[in-house]
Amino acid sequence: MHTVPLTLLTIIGEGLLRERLITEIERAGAKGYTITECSGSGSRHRRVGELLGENMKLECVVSPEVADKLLGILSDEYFPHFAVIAYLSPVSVIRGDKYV
Amino acid sequence: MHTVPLTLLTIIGEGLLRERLITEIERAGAKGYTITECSGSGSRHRRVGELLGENMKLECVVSPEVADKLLGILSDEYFPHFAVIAYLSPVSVIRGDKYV
Amino acid sequence: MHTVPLTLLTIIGEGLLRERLITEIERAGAKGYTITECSGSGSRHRRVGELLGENMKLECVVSPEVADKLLGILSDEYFPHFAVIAYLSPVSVIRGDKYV
Amino acid sequence: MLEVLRINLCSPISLAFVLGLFARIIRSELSLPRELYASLSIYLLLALGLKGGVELSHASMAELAWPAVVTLVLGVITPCTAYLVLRRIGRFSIADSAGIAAHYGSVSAVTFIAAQQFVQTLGFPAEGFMPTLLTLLESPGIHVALGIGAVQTARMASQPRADGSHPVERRPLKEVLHEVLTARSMILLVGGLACGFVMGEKGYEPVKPFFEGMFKGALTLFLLEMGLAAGARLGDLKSTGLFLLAFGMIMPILHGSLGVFLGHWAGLSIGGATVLGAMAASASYIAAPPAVRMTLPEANPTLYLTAALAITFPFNIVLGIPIYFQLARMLAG
Amino acid sequence: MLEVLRINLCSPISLAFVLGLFARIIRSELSLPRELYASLSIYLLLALGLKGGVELSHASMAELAWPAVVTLVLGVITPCTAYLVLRRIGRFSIADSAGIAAHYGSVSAVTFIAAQQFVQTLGFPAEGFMPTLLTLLESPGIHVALGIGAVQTARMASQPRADGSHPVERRPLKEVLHEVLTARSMILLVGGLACGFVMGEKGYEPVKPFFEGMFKGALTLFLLEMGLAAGARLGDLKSTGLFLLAFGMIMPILHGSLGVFLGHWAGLSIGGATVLGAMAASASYIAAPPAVRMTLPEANPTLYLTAALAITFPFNIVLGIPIYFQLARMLAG
Amino acid sequence: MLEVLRINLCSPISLAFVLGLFARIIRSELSLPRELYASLSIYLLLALGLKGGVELSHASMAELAWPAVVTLVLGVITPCTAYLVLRRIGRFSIADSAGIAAHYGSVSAVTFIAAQQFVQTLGFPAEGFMPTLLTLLESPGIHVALGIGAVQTARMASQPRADGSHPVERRPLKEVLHEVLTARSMILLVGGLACGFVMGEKGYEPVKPFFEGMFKGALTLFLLEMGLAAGARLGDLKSTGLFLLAFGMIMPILHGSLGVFLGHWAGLSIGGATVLGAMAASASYIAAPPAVRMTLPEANPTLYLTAALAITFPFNIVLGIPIYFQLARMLAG
Ligand SMILES: Nc1ncnc2c1ncn2[C@@H]1O[C@H](COP(=O)(O)O)[C@@H](O)[C@H]1O
Ligand SMILES: Nc1ncnc2c1ncn2[C@@H]1O[C@H](COP(=O)(O)O)[C@@H](O)[C@H]1O
Ligand SMILES: Nc1ncnc2c1ncn2[C@@H]1O[C@H](COP(=O)(O)O)[C@@H](O)[C@H]1O
Ligand code: NA
Ligand code: NA
Ligand code: NA
Repeated sequence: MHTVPLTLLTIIGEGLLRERLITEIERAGAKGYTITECSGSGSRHRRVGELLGENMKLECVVSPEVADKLLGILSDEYFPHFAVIAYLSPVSVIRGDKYV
Repeated sequence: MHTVPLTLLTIIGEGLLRERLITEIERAGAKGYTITECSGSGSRHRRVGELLGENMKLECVVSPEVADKLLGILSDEYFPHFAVIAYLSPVSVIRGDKYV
Repeated sequence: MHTVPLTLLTIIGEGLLRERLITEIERAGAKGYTITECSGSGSRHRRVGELLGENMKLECVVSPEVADKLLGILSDEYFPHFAVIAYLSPVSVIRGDKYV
Repeated sequence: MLEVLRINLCSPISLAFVLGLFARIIRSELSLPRELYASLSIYLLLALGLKGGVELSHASMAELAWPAVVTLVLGVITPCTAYLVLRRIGRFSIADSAGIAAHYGSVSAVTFIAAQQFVQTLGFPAEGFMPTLLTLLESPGIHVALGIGAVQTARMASQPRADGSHPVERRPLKEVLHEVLTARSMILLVGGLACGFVMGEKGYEPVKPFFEGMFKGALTLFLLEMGLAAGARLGDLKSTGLFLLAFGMIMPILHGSLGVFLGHWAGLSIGGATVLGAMAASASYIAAPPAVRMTLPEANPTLYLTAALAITFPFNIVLGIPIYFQLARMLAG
Repeated sequence: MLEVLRINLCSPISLAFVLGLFARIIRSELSLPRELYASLSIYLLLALGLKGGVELSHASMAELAWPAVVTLVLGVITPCTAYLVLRRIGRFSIADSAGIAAHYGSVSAVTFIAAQQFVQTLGFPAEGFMPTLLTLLESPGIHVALGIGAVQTARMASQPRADGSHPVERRPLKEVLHEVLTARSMILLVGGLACGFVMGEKGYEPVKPFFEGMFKGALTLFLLEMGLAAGARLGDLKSTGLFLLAFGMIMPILHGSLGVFLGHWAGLSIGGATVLGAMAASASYIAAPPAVRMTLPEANPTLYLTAALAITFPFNIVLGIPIYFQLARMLAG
Repeated sequence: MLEVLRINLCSPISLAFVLGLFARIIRSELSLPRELYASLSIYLLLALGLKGGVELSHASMAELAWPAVVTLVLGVITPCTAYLVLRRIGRFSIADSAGIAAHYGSVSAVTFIAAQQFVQTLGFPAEGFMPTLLTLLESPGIHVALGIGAVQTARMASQPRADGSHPVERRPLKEVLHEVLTARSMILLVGGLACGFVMGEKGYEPVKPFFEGMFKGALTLFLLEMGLAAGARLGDLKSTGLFLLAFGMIMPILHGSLGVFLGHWAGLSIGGATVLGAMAASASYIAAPPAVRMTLPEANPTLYLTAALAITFPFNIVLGIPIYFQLARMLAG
């Protein structure tokens, strides 16, 4: 099949941010997203259990430009105060126009 | 460690398709798969909640050929009617023969 | 944004191994990890349901060296007896020093 | 009638539904864990089956015969009327018409329970074998509607298509049949009936506090979730259009009246006829949606889910059941 | 007093809490499914609301007026005293002080329930309208504290920062208000109150075995989970320091005494004054944490969660409630 | 005997199990949410412990002494007999023999409960301190079997291996011991016993409707899930072979008879001896599987899970318990 290279942006962090992050990525131009519940630990050793909810993983297939814009927003507004990480990985899709 | 490059096929979509998609990927030659429950939104804005179940993410490490075959099947039989997306990413495994 | 290439190590297998695997990856130098519940099937056709718990997916962003060390440990001590797979994928992060 | 309506509106069931609806309307974050919803529905169906089975062990087959026959008749008629109205008057596509019709041909267990509780509160308890009728009505309507959909699409497909596209491959009917017969709700209801029948009054005694004492409370919690789910679909009412809104309220009255008539004719009591009417009037939102989604993927889920859940379900709970009751009372003389 | 303490310690509630604590201390793998925790808390809040609503239908507005007023007064005073103590004496940062104060200004529903059960066991049942007061106390304290935090931070921010960094953008107050008013616990409590009020004694009857008969047992299970959660935070006590430990036990006594006094003054019975005292003394760990986390992300969650859950909650359950009760009894003469 | 069997087969517990089994056999999609399963098992264990603790507060230590001793004896003997039979007669590997033996040396709480309900229904209630014996039997058998496995493997390993491979590194026994002693089921049972003992009849009263009134109903739901789980393993019976099938039915009879004899000898009533027999006969499927999986990863889980869950559990529930009861009655009279 003919595939198109795009970028998968993965954001992992506090579940409370769910609605806010969805708004961010949609505003930045993402056409869809997928959310998975998860748990984890990182440099903040945040253990909050029931009271602040678990972590979530938000994944979206986007163009490199959108991914870059979102990394910027995350790094300015979220990384300083919230337990959040983000990374990019290369993916290939068909129907590439669906995502951009 | 000596690693072998293979392809990770990720399919995200309606949880109802679970059994059907497992059958498809096994028929196409996948030797294993992993399924995660998730939720999400895309171009179809399908919100169905309890009644049709959540989304699922099906991941399988396969040879590039099997991945290509599966993309073809998905694009012919699933993309037109179901809320499903799929993408490929490059992965490295050890014990490469386990997957092909 | 300026990003740094790193490695995402994904380990999928028996949920019972959770604590042991966390210890392994932390000992090997991982600075964080994320765990997701999942189910699946592979060459061992292990179906255990409630009694031995579901599978889990453990993901950690690490340096290539740590990833390699962990693949070695997994392949020596876990692959022979436990239903576990592992693979590496390339990712880009900002704040690269957070992970190494 | 007003007094009956008032009693119905002030019941914990209606109030919990309204609370859920309200919470969604003001965009509250309230939601019940999915597992609680699933657990409650397993509990309610099993409890319904067990109780029904215990009572079935007292019933004579003779009493059951005619009600069972009219129930099956309803299972065949209601999907057809629904299909015709949607296709001819509503001008929906074949797939959408068949998909929605499958929901109205089947039955909503919660509407059934609500009707049962309603007539009981008013002192007109329905026959003990009603849950048996419920199981009879659950699947035929789905198959009839899906069958209509398949046949009609095949007829269309035999004519060459303008755009050259292929219709989706149909799933073998056997597979669909297996799916519906072994569906969660079927196993719990029919299995519960069988278990209740075998254990009888004496075996049931020790589990009664759990399955009967807790029933109405658990139902209240379930209705809260139903209200939340219905509320989440309210926004879709705009896109589904006025015709569907009218359909979702008039069709139940027609089917419900037919059910009451047939029930009365088959010898059911006032309570029994009311409950049968509510069954006929109700639209399934447990068994039908997945069956339709898998078999008729071209049908738009927003249409059938919104009609069944956000229009017909609340209509029946709040207005429909009291109407069918009045009708049954009038018929009884 | 000793006898009262003993009775309190041997209640299923306290014992379940201790068991959970103990399980965490010996590092047991025991944990309740998150969905069970969520389901139990939905059940408890709704049951509390329903019962309170039914009883509210018997109460006269006159009886309720003064207790309502003093409750609102408590909702304004307690976050301020807590903030001042933390900022001036404890020398915590503005964000941390405001964050912790938001928790102490709000109320813990489980502490409320425990107090209610306690006075009932001793034969001094609280007024039936107490759950109404609970809803009044839940949100004002959070807003007052967050407001203080916002104002103080703004004052600081108007002075240029040494490191040139920007303060986090504040969320519009309207958004936060909407969030708190439509929060899960609010909807369930207030909604339950309204439903209970409308359905009255007669409508409540059939669901009573579920919502009232199971209440104490479900509460026991919930306290087990609370013990586990508190136990998981015990390790943080080291890092949060001695001041917070003292704060978490002395503040409740001050707030609790104030609550008892005001309650007595407003005409509440011994039981009612005790429960109002426990409410004032308690720190929220359901409504406050997410509100604070989202609005004041600079506040360290370890501080407020540990104080509310691992210090003040057990303190109130084990020692506080009996103390407030003695005080109420003394006042009553 | 036939009458006893019939009563047992028509109990809600057996019927629910059969329904679950049946649902799996016809490949129904029915499944209980995992969280419901976990919640029910937490509830059942805690309820068992609480009730046992309350009754323990009436018991004299003298009554308890001999039954406790024979229980511990059973905990040492049964894993050894099971190991020997599997290794010598069944020719299983060391790891598989030890792994399966660990399951038969421990005890199934649900089988215990089923036996308790059974003798109660027949009017021969077991002693109130039986849950105490249950906790005594839970872990020793696992350790004995795992110990045998470790020692035997070490002996083999001291001889050089043909293929030069290394045996898996053993986990320190202390770690395993900690795991088993702090396991979920241990905490709930022992913790429940302690809490029940401390709160006594009077403290228990208010939570009785929840922990005792709902018990049998919750158990019924749990057995439905057990039936589903057992049904899912039925297919494995083909691969596990005839020997294991026979083992899974004959071993319980031997261990069960031994349990009844020792119980009778230690002064237990007919009911008590029956329940002790059922405990000895039963195979654990909660505590043992994870312990074995982690400590003896070479042991094939299909073997031990299938034997414990798909063979011995249903055997005991349906046939075993009535047999042990007849035996106890013969001995007593
Ligand atoms: N751009 C995207 N990135 C990540 N997930 C997506 C994206 N678009 C769609 N999805 C997922 O795929 C599902 C079906 O998408 P769609 O067919 O576009 O409605 C959605 O519910 C999402 O879970
Ligand atoms: N080819 C594969 N692709 C994705 N996941 C796999 C694959 N093979 C195995 N798995 C996962 O790894 C687990 C253990 O695999 P195995 O050891 O092959 O039984 C399975 O239960 C799956 O969740
Ligand atoms: N190196 C890592 N690999 C994978 N996930 C991580 C890593 N570091 C952090 N995380 C995830 O990101 C969340 C927030 O991380 P942190 O901000 O470092 O506390 C953690 O709870 C983990 O779920
Ligand atoms: Na119908
Ligand atoms: Na307070
Ligand atoms: Na045993």
